[in-house]
Amino acid sequence: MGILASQQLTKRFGGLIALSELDLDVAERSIHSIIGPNGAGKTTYFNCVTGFYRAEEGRTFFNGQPIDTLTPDKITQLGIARTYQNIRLFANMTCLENILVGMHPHLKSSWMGAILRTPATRQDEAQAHEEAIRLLQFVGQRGKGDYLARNLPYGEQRRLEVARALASRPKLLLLDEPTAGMNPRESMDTMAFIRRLRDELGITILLIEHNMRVVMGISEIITVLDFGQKIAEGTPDQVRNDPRVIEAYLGTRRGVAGVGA
Amino acid sequence: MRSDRGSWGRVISGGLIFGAAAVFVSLVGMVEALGVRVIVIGVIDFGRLLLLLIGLGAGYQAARRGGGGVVIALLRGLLAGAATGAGLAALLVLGSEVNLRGMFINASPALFEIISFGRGAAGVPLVVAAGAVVGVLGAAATLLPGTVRGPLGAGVTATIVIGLFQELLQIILQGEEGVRAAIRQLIFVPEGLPPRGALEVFVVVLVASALWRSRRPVVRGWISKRPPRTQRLLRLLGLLLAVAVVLVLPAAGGLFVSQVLVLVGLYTLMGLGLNLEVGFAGLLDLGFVAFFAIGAYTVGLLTSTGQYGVAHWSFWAAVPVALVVSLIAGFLFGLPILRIRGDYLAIATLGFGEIIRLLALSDALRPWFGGSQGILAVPKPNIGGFEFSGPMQIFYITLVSSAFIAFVAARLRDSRLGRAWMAMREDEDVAEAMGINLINVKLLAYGIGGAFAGMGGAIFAALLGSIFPHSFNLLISINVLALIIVGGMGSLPGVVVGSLFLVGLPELLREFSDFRFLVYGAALIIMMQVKPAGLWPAAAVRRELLKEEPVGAVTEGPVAERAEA
Amino acid sequence: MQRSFLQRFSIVGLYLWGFRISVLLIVVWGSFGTFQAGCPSVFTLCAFKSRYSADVWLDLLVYGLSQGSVYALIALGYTMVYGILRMINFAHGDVFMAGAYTAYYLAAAFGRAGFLNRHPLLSLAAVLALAMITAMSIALVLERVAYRPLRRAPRLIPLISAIGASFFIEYAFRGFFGSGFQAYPEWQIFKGEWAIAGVGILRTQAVVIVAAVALMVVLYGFVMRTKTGTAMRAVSEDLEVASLMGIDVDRVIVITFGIGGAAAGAAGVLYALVFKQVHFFMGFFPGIKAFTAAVLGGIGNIPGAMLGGVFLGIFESMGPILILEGLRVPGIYPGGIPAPYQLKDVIAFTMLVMVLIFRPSGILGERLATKKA
Amino acid sequence: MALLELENVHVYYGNIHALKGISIQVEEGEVVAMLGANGAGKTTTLRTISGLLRPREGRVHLRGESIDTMPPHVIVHKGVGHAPEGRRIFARLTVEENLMMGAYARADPHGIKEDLDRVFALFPRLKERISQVAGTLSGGEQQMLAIGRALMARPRILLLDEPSMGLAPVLVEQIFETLKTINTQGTTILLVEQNAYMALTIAARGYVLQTGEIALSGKAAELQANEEVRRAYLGG
Repeated sequence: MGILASQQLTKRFGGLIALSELDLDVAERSIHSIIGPNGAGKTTYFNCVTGFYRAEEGRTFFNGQPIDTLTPDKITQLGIARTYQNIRLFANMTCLENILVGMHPHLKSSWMGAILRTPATRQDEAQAHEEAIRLLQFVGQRGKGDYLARNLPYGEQRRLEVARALASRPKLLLLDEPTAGMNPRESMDTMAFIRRLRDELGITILLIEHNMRVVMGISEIITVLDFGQKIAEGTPDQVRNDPRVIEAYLGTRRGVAGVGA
Repeated sequence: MRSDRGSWGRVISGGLIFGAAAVFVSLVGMVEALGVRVIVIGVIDFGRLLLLLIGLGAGYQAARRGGGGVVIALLRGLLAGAATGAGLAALLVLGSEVNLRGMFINASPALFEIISFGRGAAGVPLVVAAGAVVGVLGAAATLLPGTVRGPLGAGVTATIVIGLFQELLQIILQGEEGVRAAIRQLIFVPEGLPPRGALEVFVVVLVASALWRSRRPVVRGWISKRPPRTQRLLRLLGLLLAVAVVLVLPAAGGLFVSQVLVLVGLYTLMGLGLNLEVGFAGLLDLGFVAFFAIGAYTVGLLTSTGQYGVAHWSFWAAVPVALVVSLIAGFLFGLPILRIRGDYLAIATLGFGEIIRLLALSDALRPWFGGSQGILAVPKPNIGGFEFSGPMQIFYITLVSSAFIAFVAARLRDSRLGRAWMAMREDEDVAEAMGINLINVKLLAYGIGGAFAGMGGAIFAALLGSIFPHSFNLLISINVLALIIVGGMGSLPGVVVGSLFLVGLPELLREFSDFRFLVYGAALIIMMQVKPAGLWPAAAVRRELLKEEPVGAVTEGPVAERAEA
Repeated sequence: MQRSFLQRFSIVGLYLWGFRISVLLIVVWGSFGTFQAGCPSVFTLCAFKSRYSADVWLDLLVYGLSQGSVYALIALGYTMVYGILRMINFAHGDVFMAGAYTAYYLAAAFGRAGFLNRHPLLSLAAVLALAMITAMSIALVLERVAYRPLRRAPRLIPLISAIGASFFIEYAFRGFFGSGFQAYPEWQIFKGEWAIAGVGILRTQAVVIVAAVALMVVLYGFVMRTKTGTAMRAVSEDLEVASLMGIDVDRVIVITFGIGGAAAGAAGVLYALVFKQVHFFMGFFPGIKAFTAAVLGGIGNIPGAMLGGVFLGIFESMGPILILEGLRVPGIYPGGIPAPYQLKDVIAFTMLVMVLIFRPSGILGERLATKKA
Repeated sequence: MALLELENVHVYYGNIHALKGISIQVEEGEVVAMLGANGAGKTTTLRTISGLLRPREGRVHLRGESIDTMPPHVIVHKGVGHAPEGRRIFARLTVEENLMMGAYARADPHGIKEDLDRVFALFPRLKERISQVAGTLSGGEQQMLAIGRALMARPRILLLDEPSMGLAPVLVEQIFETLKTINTQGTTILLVEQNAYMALTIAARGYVLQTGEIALSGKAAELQANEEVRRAYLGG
């Protein structure tokens, strides 16, 4: 079993089955992608892993520990962090504050300590600021600490979101369409950045992505979802040539027109 | 581009709207009632000033819209002013034909006397002409360059303010000799502000303002060139000066001013508490007065020497208990409503607040809380024989506790907890995904916010010496909410500014308390459209306002969209 | 969004259960005590032989119904506006007051002229019409001046504006017409009781119920059956897509405010029929109650608002006696809680809070609570 | 004169430059496809055409008339129908009410009746469910309703945003067949699609968007054969 493992995960919304008996295993220190058409259940899976949704059936383990009954804050504290498809930064907070919020779980200061500004609190805060500034540099936003998040350009918002996720010192990072809205050059930079995360920080990466060039270029393993089911899994080459993937993801012309819905 | 005719039509309809406003303030009784306060003796009173300002506004507005040369602009002002006058003239005609007084209690002969310059229905042409003249003046104001208009406006405003508060200022400047008396005698006569004094004030402020305008960059430049230590020293000096002024205020201003200041202080305390809930943590709370009540009742019950007192403690012993009780009340209050969001939260908290008040008021709990008769004989606080007997003394308790609580709030804001609150305010789901335990953080917001208000309640009990459930109605919660929004959500200085504007100012104009909420309501509506970020926006917002385009301009986009929502 | 963190947190869950159970206990204990008062033994229940006869209960029921139908009419305006704009029109209660207050002058004039009793129904219709028109106009001005410019602002902003508008309307009326109570003229034919199916019912209350029900039927028909009504429902579901259908959203919003205002104006007159006086502050508490009713029924849901209003009215009128009066606690309240009617608002607000906590979607509501929240 | 013409359109979300000078032409009777990754600006383009967004720069012309300052409901009157992404049917209204809302701007009862029949001919399933509350329809039926509803305004041009999203392949086939029929009956179509192959089989021409700019445009067959397109969608 890898760092993250889901077994027979099923999630329904009313009558709609968003995930259907999904088995997924993510190996430690791998870069693993989930692809599939819109509505295939990819983001739903992220929401289940991070505790935002609760699956009706099945289990999910992180480092061997079951996490499907934990609240999102507990799951984050265990070492899973994520970004969002449509960027969800704290818009009216500064970049630095966004990152500091990300550090919340491993800061210790209590509210009493904050009022009295005890030496421990002061030290804690000073270290946090230092680390936050380092993280900003890491994502290439040195000196932007005082900007409100909502005023950053699109690409920088994406990177700030990653920095915020890194601030919780995750072992597993879930990236939801990290290159959406980026041009090829920016996408390439992002790919390199994701590789650095894995190589330098040893973080396992699970990502959802539509940009095939990114997916094929970066992934070690690809899982293909369609209608909440896993229809294929393998290396980029295996997946690329899988006829079921081509059918589901790219669409073909089969002579089925006229068959009733 | 619209046709010329359409544009002139708009000038007239704009003028008529101002005319309607003039009719409104007349019928609602403001013109007559405010007429009691003479601003400049023999020249103008507050009521007439109001009508004058409406006329000026009409002209100003008309001239600002649409281009054209000087003559066209003045003509637009003339037309709009005349239309405004025509509105009042219509009221005049109507009032002389029909007995309006059967319905509108303020449609009195005295009102028509004021409007018609004492001529009755025959004054109609005069009213229209006066409107036109005032309109032209308003239009002329738009044509002046900023360097002239600014000081001119400052001069006029200062004259009005000094005239309006002449009584108060005369009290502050009392005495037979010395500097204060000299200033008083220079400006005022015992009855008020004479034309000569008004002119002096106007000229002095005009000149000072013009000088400041031209010298400001020089002064700023000089300061910025000093070494950092000197700069810090200067800032400290300024701060000390401000503190000194605040400290002598009650002594200088007398009982009435002290009373107003204590009220401002109490509202500041509550504002700081609610600001923590709404401004920091984004938890809308319309039942906030409940914590104020809990603080007051705790102190009342613990210290009262009357029927319902249970312990006869001293004020100082009771205050910490009140803080703890309201903190716990905050937790208990917060627990059931953790899951409720948005507007629903506002209504649920409103319900809670009302329940507390109604219970305190009821005969059912009378054996403990005194029902509608309240708790009497709450002793004044004292330290070693010095008794805080009245507002002039209690002011200092209020001041110290406000400063202390503002300090605590500032520390919390800049702490890990403060960031967690703000994250929750921005996006509750993501905040939780950042590892923040929403339950703890929410309960702390309710608890600490409640404790701040409880502090205010404790002082309130000592101030009045008695507690009545009627003091804790919904209007207080709404006032507090309004003041933090007017001040600027999430901004600590904003709370003080807000309570000065929404509590202090109306209290100073107490004799017009009939119109207090009317003006207040209009101010809230206008404020939300003109300056939704508040008079003193929170630091981060203010930085951005200076640097980037205004908040309103950010309309959509992944993050900006949620900022709006 | 599916929220579940609370269900998983046991202390909070425990607290909520405690809350539920204590409320339930009070209700059971209290009503038991009430029914049991005056009975020969502790173990016999003699519901209608106790201190209150069946007639008393029936009176309370009818009173509750009339009160509730007024709430329901006001609640319509809240629920429709909330459905479309997701904002609490805090000034709606004052629109209600404005209708009643303005119509007072017409009714008083009719009374002086004797028209009131010569043509009672005609005069009532005229008074209602004037109230509806005034209230509608005020609602429209309100929308234009205080709300429309804030359509895109963060949610708190229109709420504050609404609070400001509420003050403004109240104190404008106070300034115009004075701060005293004005006695509403009485229609002779509405005095006394009508015997309906052998039971005496106060005529004013019957008139109120009939008029309110008739108005609600008309409104409901308008919203469900007409093209404009369907457009209103469409806009409340998805404002943006509605505009893609060619619906002029601004116009629909104006119509919504107009209808809500008219209903509130009519409710104002009916309220004045029962309480026989008007006052500039009379809109405040009925306004909040009506909002409670709207939430109770499921906000955004028109039949829900009606149901919620009626439910709240009945609960308020019967609750104090049914639940509180019998709340005998040995040593503290041997004869039950004193003056239970003082606590009728506590019952209403407790109900509001309970609904918000345990069923935020209301009786008939769908999952609107989380939509856009 | 083109039916629809976008001329150097720039759109911003706050500080974010979402469309960086898009120029598109759609001729009367055509099917034109717009392709591109998530976030490339396809939906933004459609929303700009139908008036939900305002361009900060540039023009949108419908039959030569500038429509970029008109509110959405007026643009519908001018003949633009828009079936938005994610269907967004009125879930609490019935199927019939949904369709009638589509025809809201019209006042010709006969024409409306005609179009209702036409929609039912295209989607017989909707006729079966005419008085059912729309929220209870299946995903495919909801998509049919969304398209049918847009058709009820009898638009000159129909903007379709991802009609195949979340639908089973069989249904996708069927929807695309219907789109072809709609087009042959005389409605111009501007189609945003992720399913590039499907889209290019019914489209005459296509535009490929990338980060708010048009990266490629041309005949459908050319695009289909284009190595860039293949790589973008197949990662090949």
